[in-house]
Amino acid sequence: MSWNDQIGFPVLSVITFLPLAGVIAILLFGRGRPQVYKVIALVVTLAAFALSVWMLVVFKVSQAGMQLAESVSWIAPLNIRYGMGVDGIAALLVFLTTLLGVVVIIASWHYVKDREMGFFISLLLLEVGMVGVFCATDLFLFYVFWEAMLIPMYFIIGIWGGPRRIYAAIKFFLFTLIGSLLMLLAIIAVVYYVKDHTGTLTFDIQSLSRVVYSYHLQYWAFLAFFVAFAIKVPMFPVHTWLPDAHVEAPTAGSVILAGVLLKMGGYGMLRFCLPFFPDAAVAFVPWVVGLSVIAIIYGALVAMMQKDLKKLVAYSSVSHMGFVTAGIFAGIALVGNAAGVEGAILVMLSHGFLTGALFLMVGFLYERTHTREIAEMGTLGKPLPVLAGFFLFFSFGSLGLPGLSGFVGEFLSLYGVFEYSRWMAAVAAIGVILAAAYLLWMFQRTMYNDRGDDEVKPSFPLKDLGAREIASLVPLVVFVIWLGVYPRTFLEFLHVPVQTILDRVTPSLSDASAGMGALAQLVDSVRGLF
Amino acid sequence: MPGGDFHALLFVIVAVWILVCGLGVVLFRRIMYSAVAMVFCFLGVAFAYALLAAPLVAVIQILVYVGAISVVIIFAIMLTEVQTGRLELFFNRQTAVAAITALVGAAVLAVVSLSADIGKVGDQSLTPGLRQLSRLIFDRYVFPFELVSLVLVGAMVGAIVLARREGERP
Amino acid sequence: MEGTAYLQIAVALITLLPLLGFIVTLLFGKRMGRQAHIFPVAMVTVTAALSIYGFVWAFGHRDETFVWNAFDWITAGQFHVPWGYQVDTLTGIMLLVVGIIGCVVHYYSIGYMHGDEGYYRFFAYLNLFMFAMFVLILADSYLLLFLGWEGVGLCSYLLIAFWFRKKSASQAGKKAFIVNRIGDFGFTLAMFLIFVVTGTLEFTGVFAAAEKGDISAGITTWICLLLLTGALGKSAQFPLHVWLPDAMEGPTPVSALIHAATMVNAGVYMVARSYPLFVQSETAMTVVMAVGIFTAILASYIAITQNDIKKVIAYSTISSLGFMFVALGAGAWVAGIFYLFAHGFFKGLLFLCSGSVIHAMGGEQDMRKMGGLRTKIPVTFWTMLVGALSMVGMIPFAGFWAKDEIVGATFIAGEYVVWVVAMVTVLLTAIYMGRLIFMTFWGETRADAEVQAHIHESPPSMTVPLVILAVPAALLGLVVGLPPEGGWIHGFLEPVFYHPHHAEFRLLGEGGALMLASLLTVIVGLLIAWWLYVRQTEVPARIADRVPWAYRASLNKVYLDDIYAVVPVGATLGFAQWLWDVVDVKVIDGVVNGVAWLWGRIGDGLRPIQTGRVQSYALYMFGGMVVLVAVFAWVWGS
Amino acid sequence: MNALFWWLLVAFLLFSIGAFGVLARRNVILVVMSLELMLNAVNLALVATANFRAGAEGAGVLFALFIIVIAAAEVAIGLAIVIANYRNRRTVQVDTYDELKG
Repeated sequence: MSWNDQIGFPVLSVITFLPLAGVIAILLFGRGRPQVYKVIALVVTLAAFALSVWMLVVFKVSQAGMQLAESVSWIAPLNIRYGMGVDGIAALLVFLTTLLGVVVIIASWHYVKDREMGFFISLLLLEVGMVGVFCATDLFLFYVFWEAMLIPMYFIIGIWGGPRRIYAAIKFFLFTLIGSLLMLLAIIAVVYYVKDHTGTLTFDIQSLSRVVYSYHLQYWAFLAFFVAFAIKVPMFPVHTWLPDAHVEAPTAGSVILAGVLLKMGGYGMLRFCLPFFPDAAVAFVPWVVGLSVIAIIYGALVAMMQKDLKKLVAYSSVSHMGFVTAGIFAGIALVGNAAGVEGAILVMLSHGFLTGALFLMVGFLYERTHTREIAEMGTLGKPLPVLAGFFLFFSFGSLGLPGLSGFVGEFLSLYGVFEYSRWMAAVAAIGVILAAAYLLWMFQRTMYNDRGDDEVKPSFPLKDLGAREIASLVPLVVFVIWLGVYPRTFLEFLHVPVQTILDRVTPSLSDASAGMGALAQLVDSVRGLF
Repeated sequence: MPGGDFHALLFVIVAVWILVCGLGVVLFRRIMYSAVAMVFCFLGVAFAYALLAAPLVAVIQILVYVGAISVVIIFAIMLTEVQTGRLELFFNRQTAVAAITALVGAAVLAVVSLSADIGKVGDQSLTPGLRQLSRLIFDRYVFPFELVSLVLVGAMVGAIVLARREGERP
Repeated sequence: MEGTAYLQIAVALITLLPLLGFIVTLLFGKRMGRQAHIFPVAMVTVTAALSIYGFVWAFGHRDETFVWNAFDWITAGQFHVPWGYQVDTLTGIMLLVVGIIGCVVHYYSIGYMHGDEGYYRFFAYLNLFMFAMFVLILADSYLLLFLGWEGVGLCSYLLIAFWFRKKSASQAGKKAFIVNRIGDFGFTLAMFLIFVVTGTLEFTGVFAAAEKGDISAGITTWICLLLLTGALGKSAQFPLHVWLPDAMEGPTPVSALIHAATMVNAGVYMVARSYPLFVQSETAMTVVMAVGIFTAILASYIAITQNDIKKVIAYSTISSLGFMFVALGAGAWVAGIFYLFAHGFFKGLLFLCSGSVIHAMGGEQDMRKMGGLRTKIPVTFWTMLVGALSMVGMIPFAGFWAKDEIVGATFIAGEYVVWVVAMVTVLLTAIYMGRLIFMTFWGETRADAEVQAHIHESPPSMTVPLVILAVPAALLGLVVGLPPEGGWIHGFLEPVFYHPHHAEFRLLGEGGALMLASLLTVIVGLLIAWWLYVRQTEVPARIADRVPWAYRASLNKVYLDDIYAVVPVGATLGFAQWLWDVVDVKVIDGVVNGVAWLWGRIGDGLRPIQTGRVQSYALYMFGGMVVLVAVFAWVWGS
Repeated sequence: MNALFWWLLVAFLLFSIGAFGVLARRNVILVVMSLELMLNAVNLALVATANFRAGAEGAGVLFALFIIVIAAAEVAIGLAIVIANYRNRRTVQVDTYDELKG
């Protein structure tokens, strides 16, 4: 047994399982007492958030490798360990998760009417799974958390969702499961490859990522991992689960889905696809960046055409997450192009804040108007000035206004793409124009007037944002500005881990066959399976 | 054929006996005939145990199978209807497939047991004596033994619960 | 740097105070009600004083460049950009323009926006604008400049769509931002390219690299053209000028501050700032000049038939900005900035005057319903006359000196075609500005009786700013621009544009002749306007009848809005609709649901196997077991 | 071709006969009886192997004993189910029990 030596206290496990303790407390004391279980949920998530902030404080940004590590033998015969630990990337994502955890608890205080306690329990369980995914340093443990997190999300969509919730929930579940299945296959293959070649059976991600895998294994295993994460991101053309899931999910579900779950795709690519299979990753760069650029433009164009506010934001996520994958893979395509990778991670963070916030706004609007149809809104800026103000703020953050969080990440990741391919960057930059177009058009059609007559009279009673709702938005506002004006706080966490990844990939740059060669290698690799 | 001619002859007799009776069980139309064939089959197996130098098992075979199980089965037959009629009433539609599968199964097992390396095989009997068996049961296998007794108790309770009529007091 | 501590504090405060004003007003403005303007106006007044201090510093240290990196902004891998400020003489001029006009417009707005329900919101936005504009001009790197650049775009959006309950206003705001975004696309790529080749985005580093010749000619041209794309958007040059006329939907102080005096100059400022890059690319300079002159004549042509008083001034702004680009393209950098300087005052003045006119007319903007206002609103009339004369380039007003240098520069540079077009533009400018003045202030009042009864001069909070602005609009040229080609401003800006364009001005020579020609053109134009709109008022209609196509093309802004609605906008929307309807719903989701359907069918096909009879399941099990045993025996068997 | 093989062959054949009965007969009691044949076949194989193979230390015989005990329990439960079911349906035909049909 070895708790981490940094602070002598298993802070990561505590952050991860605090919500679980909250669930137990709710089951013990909260039955039939809404105030009690809501307060428990709030306290628990706040505590987890406070701990994650503390974790960032004690984190040593200049130190490589996993920090605050814990490792306990778990399934001894297979040498599976309960291993927790974070590097800078994971630390930031844990922070994002716990922050959004608090936000959604506050935001859904009065949201659900039916089986409310179950809803809060699901939210807490979801947080356990999400934090666990980011903290796990054991591949098996990672997989367990990865799958465990699906279940509460499935329930959140399937029980508390909209009219087509069952379709959406199953679609979400199946898409993710197909990815997980491929990933499981690849995990087994990787572990057994290592066992065969080094004689040690281990699931430790750090040790596995130092092994040099054969080309044959790399190509198909890379693809298996990549597909799993690409579905999560989601990349074009496996994105169609996302809009359905978002539209049907309750507000809190959408916030978590967009804010955290999508990030797991990017995180997984950084943690597995690149360090495990550097040759394959480098070889697939043109394909991945190409698809990402398509996703940026495609997502933006399709978002423009949406009539449902939530679908619009969902497709905007497809567009924004395109910057993540483009930045990551363009970043590894050249020596010393860390800006792309770091930018991609910043996009993940900023997208978590911004899109989370946008979904909250849509939820608040829905609570007032009982519709998400854009056509049924208009001139809502008049009766709802505060809501409109926040909406405007987050919209501009999302379209990449410099000084707010969206800009820094997108600029850096675009810059990374530019170093890799100027034409692709030029095409991707069109996405930034389109982002302005669809977001401002959306804003005009909801908050401003686009009908021609003087004022659209809303047929529903409207009450501007209350203190609780503002409280759920203010932390996001703070971090959006912080990330935009002083991104250094966050970037500092990224330099070392990103460099570690790049150092791992760099040797592959010379001897990989990119482009069409990658496909040939892949075919070869799959054939090698049989 | 090891073990001398006497054994070989006995083996053939016992083998034929067991198989013929077994066939009788599955082929007779009258279920009572099947039951009788089954009793004889069990007896044949008991002889086989005796030949294999496992007298304890042979005794218990006769006690449990011939003495207890057969009786229970015959009771069950008598409690339910006795059928007569055409062949289709006795054999279902997958009979042919079942027969082929069963034969193939036997063939596969035979081939496997022929080709498999099952360790050192001696001609002489290696079956342990009663004393040794007792030691095994009450020493190394005492836990499974106790478990089995638990299962038996459970089965008895279960059988009573299942077989009693609704509202009947046990 | 010794002795720059005060400047450092001043620069920090110049950007922070308006930001503070914005935040405070946004949070508490609603509660302050009618008093909401006090805090933001106070902030801007202090800021204006500080920016004058900044100018004075530059005045005293014209050979120095003050650079202050406040903190590391972005450091990611190889990419590094600080948050840094820079002050030199060019910045000094800009500080003066933005500080003074911003301050004046704030005071003017107190009266103009009186009684508006978004009173506090208006001042908050104006403060935010001041913040962004100051960041833009003080930035020491392209990226920080871009932050201010987009920031002013945001404020422009907010202020154009200030009356968002009007569809036209919300539409115009959106249009302005998106069109600007198209320009920013170029700007972003230019920054990438600059960083790739020089490894920095700070002006000093980039320009040093450019001076040393580290950037190849082809790349320089690309960088310049991409930067120019950005400038075209912000400074409303063809083909991205279409947002500016629509931007007149905003309140008039906004038009004066943002869409005449400051923000629209940002493009010119940026090109001038990038002077070391542009001088190295002949192609880029030619394109700058071509775009400028084309925009100038196009806008003048459109302005001639517009009836909305603000639209006329808006087109005149586009035309003026075109002149600035001509100056930059012709290498007359100082003349361009000089014109920017003067233009800020007289165009701001014109807009504020038009606001005063509109105020007096009870919100009416159509010049066909005005007339005869000369005596009714005398202060507005006289100040507007000063502004208009400055605009058309009448001696000795500020506009004359600046514009004359530009027109002369084209001739001296040997661009005779450009010079001819510029002269035509000058003529047209004189005609339409004359038309504006005559239609508004001369003749009989054409307004409704009810409106007429209420015509009144604006309150002092509005007229005093007019008078204040009228002074530089009239005298600036005499102070800084005399003698031509050798005025104070040339000496002041020379350290920035260190390849000075040395044109010797001789009154009795080429320079004098050109000056006389342009002056005559102006006078002729004004006389034509007087003849058409005061004496023979039926003639314009006759001309329109004679050449209906020319008239209608001008009235409809050369149909550009209609073309844009079809080609980029319509095509994009159509394509997007196709992507959504066909690709996303039918193809991609179709495949997904198709796979699901297929499995459903397979399941249906396999249903008969599930007979529900135990024995069939047992048979599958047994058969499966046999097969497995056989397979294992075969695989692992000897 | 040693003695063990022949004994095993008998066991396999008996097993197949039992399997055939389980798979093909319609009377549920006969199915139970056939199951008993299969169990006997297994026992036979176990005892035979224990007899001839070295190193088993009597485990085979012991397992046979355990199986006999379990078989007794199984028959008791199985027939109880059969009787209970017969009371409800008045039939012992296995293929009428098809509620699980998909």
